[in-house]
Amino acid sequence: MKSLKKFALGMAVAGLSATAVAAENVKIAFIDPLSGAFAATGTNGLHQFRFAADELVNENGGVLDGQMFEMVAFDNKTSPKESLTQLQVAIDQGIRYVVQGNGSGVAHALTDAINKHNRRNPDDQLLFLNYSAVDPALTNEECNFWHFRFDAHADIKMDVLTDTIAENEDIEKVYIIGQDYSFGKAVASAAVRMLAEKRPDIEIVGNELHPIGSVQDFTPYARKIVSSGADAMITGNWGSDMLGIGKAAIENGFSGPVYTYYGAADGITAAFGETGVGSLKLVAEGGNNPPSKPEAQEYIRAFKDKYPDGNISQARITNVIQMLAMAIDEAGTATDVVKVAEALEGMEFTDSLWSDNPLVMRADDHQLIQEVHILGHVPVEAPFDFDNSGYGMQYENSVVAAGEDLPMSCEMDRP
Amino acid sequence: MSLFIVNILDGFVTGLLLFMLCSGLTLIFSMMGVLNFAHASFYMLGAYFAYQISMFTGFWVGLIVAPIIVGVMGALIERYGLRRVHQYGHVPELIFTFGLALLIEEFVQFFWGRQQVPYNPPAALDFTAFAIAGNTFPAYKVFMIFMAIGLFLVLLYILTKTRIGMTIQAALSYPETVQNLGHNVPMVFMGVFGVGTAMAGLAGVIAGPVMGTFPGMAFTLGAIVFVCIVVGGLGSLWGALVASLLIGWIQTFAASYNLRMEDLLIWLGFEKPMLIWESPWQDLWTLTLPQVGPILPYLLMVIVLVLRPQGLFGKRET
Amino acid sequence: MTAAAIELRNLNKSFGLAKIIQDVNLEIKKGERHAIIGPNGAGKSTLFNLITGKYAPTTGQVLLHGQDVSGKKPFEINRMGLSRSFQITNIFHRMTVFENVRCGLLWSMGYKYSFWTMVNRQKELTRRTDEILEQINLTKRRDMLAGALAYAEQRALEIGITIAGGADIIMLDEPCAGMSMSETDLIVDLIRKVTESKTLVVVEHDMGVIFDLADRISVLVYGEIIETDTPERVRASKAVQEAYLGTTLEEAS
Amino acid sequence: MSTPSTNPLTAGTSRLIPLNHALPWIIAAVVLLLLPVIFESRGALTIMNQMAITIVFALAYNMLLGQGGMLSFGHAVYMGLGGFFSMHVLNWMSDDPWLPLPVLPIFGGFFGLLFAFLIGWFSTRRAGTTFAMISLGVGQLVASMSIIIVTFFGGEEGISGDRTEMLPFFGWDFGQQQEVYYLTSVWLLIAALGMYLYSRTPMGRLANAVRDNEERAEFLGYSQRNVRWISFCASGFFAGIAGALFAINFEILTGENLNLATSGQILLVTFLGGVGFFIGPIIGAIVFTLLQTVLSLHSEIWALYVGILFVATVMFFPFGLTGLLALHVLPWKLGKIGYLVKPYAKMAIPGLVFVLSSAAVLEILFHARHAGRGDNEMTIYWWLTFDSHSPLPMIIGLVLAGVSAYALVKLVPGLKAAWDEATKMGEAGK
Repeated sequence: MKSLKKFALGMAVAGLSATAVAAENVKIAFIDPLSGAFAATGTNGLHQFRFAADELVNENGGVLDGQMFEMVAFDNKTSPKESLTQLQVAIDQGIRYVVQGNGSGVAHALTDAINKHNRRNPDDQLLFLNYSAVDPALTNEECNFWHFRFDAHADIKMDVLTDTIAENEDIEKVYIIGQDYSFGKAVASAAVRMLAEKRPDIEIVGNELHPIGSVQDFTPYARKIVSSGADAMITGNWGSDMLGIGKAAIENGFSGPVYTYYGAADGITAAFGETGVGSLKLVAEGGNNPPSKPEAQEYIRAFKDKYPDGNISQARITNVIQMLAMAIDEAGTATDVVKVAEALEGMEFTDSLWSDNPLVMRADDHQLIQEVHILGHVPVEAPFDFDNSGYGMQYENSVVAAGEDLPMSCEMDRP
Repeated sequence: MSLFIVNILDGFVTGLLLFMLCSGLTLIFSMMGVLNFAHASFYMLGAYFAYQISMFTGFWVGLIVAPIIVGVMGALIERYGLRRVHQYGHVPELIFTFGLALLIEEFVQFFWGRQQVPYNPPAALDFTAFAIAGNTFPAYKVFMIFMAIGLFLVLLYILTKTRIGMTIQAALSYPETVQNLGHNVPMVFMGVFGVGTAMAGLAGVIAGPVMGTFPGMAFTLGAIVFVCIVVGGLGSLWGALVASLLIGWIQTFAASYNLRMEDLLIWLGFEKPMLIWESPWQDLWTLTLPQVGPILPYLLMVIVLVLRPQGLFGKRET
Repeated sequence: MTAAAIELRNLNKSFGLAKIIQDVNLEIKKGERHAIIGPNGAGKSTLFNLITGKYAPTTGQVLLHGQDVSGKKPFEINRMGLSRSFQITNIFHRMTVFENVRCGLLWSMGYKYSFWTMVNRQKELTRRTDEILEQINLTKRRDMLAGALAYAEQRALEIGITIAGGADIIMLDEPCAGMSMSETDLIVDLIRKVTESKTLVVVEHDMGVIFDLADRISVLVYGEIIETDTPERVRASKAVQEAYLGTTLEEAS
Repeated sequence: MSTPSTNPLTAGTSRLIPLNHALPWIIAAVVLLLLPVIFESRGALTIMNQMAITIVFALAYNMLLGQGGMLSFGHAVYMGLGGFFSMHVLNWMSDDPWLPLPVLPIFGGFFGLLFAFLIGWFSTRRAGTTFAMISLGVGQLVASMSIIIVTFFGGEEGISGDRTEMLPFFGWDFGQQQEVYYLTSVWLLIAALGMYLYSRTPMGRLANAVRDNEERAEFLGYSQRNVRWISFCASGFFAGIAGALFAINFEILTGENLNLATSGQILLVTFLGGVGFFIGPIIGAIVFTLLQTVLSLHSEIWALYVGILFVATVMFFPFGLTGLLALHVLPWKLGKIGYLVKPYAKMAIPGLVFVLSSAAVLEILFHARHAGRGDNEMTIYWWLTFDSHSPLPMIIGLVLAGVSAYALVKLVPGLKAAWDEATKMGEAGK
């Protein structure tokens, strides 16, 4: 009955509500896949952003004198070309902030395009808040003033990962496997370099790349890994490649830890289920399942109420939203992005949800320095599990201010 | 050596799976002259239907019911879609099946979402059949081998021992005789399309749990199936069998053996540049066999088509 | 002494084990109208296809104006001045009648694979095309799609395309197949008109047409030529009568 | 496959618009000149540029499919390679530029031509299925190369460049979208005119001849293989120009430009527009780009709609959207187009209701399946808000769709009668 009323009401008040709010909002363009193969990840990210913006900023009165954060979604279909088209549409709408995370290829295209755009159009510049693309180059060789990264990049994660391996005396042989593209290669070369530094006695019994997204059956790879006698494997794979290599290895007799970059949530936790317990490890920033702070538990409960099929899998999203809000307040403007960027540079921020240690947006390269963990795949009770599967990720090892002392090669031009 | 044996077995499983698709595709092509671009999409539908059914009734019911549903869908699509397009010629038919493949993928995403669904082997088969030097061989794969061989035998029986089978066989060798079948030709077409797609569906049901059930599964396999029947020779069932096994092994062995271009180049007397990542030839030097594994079938297809357009065992020119 | 228009030397063609053409020797002089007859399955079409380059001979040679053309591609043979028609109408269905004929003219007028000249601007090309349309009585149908023509008109168009290029050897494969009596007469007149002073080789079932048209006739039976002579003598030949299904030619026609 | 007479792919180039006069071209130029005055936002300019690029690519593709009868599943290769090479030329010149940016597409064209020449050498030997399969294989090979050969293709992030680093062209450095729009438009006109004129040359006509009947062409002195090869090269050339325009517009090329999806998409675009007509691909490109950019803003399942539209086109209108328009040329010429107005008007409302309600049913179903529990409320058509989980909206949608479908079916005989009347000719042929 209630729905019938709503339906009738909807038909009657033709669209009055939609137009009224817009004017004062701080609009943030979310450019990520909402259709196509990675739509699930993108959609979940969007939900996390919307929730974070509402819960952490808008509920508390917004920024400046009551301006609200408004997430505007743009579907880039994981295509660099579409991303650039959508970027133009976003600029038309007067949007000053762009968030994106899925795919370093897209991130490269966006950071390059935004850099060019800001140089060519000093009147409507914008900032790129990268929440997930982890190619180290983005804050090194290809860094620019307009780009800020909130996730730990691949080398930082590898630093933590190799620390963990180095501490484990049982591991003598390591197998590295990844997708054949820049990120897979970056992971492999960082692993080799850092292991050689930290544990020269460890033997790399395999280091290989497989074609991205086109291997149907990972069994032959799993056979090689098992035959090599490896005690641990490292993989930067994501999506179906992650699932494929992980499941194949475990099912065909591999019993050591499988260290991954993307071995959780987005259907992967559910698909591993019991198989992954004791083997599957993840290197990531952010929260434990369940998180220790009651605020965070409350936050997750509220999120799951709203999006029962979703996951709070990218804790950094709340950092993006909160740090942006702080920077805008500090700069006293949401339209002059140079000022906002300057406020973000070097910002110290203590997160109320996931970690007690302060996060620092390093001014030199716009890389967020934060705590990074190694997590293990274990049974977890709802609602703190991933994919409603009864499994989740729990801390096994943590490194504060991870990667702070890694070399960096960013030479930033400032306006 | 033990790894070699395991690889032979793994490649055999892949090859048989490919053949389950290829045989249906070949039948359809031989009878109707249609290269069904959407064949692998029916394979995907088989996996998804079986997953959906297995949620309610368990794996075994899905094994039987899902291929039937897929076959009925295939027959209906032939009746109300393909037959209509048939009058315009073969190229529009090919384009129709291409569109169908796109549409089925969209429909699967529409109903089941974009993530991989947790479709798993039945508990009864979730154990290790045997192990060779630490490499375990799951019982489920043994089951797959028996299923594929069983299907092959049934097919062989129908083709050689039944009247309709012999007519179909005649049509395989002499396509022009199809018109003189003396049967209800439209019914035969519908039947062949239905059976062919049902076989693809069955392949999907048994492959879904090991290869993963996700919207991209049709796309990654579909092109390879095409390669198999083109390489084997359009219209040749034996060719399809040989090509399927060949490609199954090529893919398995290419992934298993880390032959490196570096070794080959050094053997040929070239000197590896000191700073390999600054050399313009870096990609050549660092190339390995697993990297190129998945494109080997395409390379094979192009070479075969250039040298022998009728395929390895084919008698018909396309 | 000029070389014969077409000369076949010990020509053989086998498909697998089946020998379709066996040791055929034949000379067709310039300007001659030559007919090839024979019962169904005698290999007439195969012989045609061997001469025009659709098939390559298994052994033996085909000479055109004294030049060996065995194994050459159809288009190469065509460029040497030989043009053929087909038993089953073989035209460009989705192009206009005018364009069909024009396609037949392009190579002979030296356009080759040109992609820099506008065909519609070529006055001489258009004039010659219209001339041929006039000859084959299809001027009225000039801008219709060829596929929409009546059957007899398609046959006429087929001949028009064949002769358009001005080849001096014309080979027609059953030009009158499937036509009524009156239509046949028209086509025969047309053939006579357009092959004036050219070498003509024709395969035909209609014996009336053959005896009307040909200077000489070759009789092909089971892949062998058993007789080549003038119509009168072929008609009288015992061997031919026996081979030709044991009937007399009058009956067969 | 020589004589399927109703084959839409072998349809003659009908003169829907008399392109052999200057007028349509002048109108096109004026429209292109004025468009940015009406649509001045960056987004609109970007979409128009994208449209222009797709038009050039689709026209080039139709040189194969429509005019040459060759079905390619890998034509993105030539556009992509043309684009990659253009980008390398751009980067190579950026230190010491000696050419202005508008010249770049010529490079793209020649690289597209070069690869079409090399690959065409073996792929055009046969037509039909063999050609289609080789194009698929080559397409996959080249797409995979783009990931393996990082030095040239730049791996996942592709290669990018800065178009403003070429020599300024009459004071324009092409930093602004509008400048790029005009560059793209001029090239669109040049390429379209070039392809149109090409179709009027002996080669263009021979491509048709070989498409209709390769054997016959062979007996007229033409090597069918050479005809296909040259058509293929020409198509590669124009595809390469499209690639260079892409490079200029987006300043980045990635593996995406080479992959099978892009190749399949251009097939879809071309077929949707209508392969038998010169302007078919143009219409296809405009409609598809609008669907892709505008529809995708409003619906998550836009690709499903495109798929349905495509399959329906293949089934019911094998001559594409342009073919649908072309059907009306005859009544128009006969002066009887008025006969159709009434039945069309009668069908308009049920037709619209049917499309909207079926789409609504799909949207509701999708929303109910994929939105979370807390997210029951959905809005369609900008103002219709309701609970997607309650059965009522769904039932209303289904009923509306059913009733309107029934009405449409009932109206068909009337349309058919009117159609027969409108196309009835006098005793003389046209």
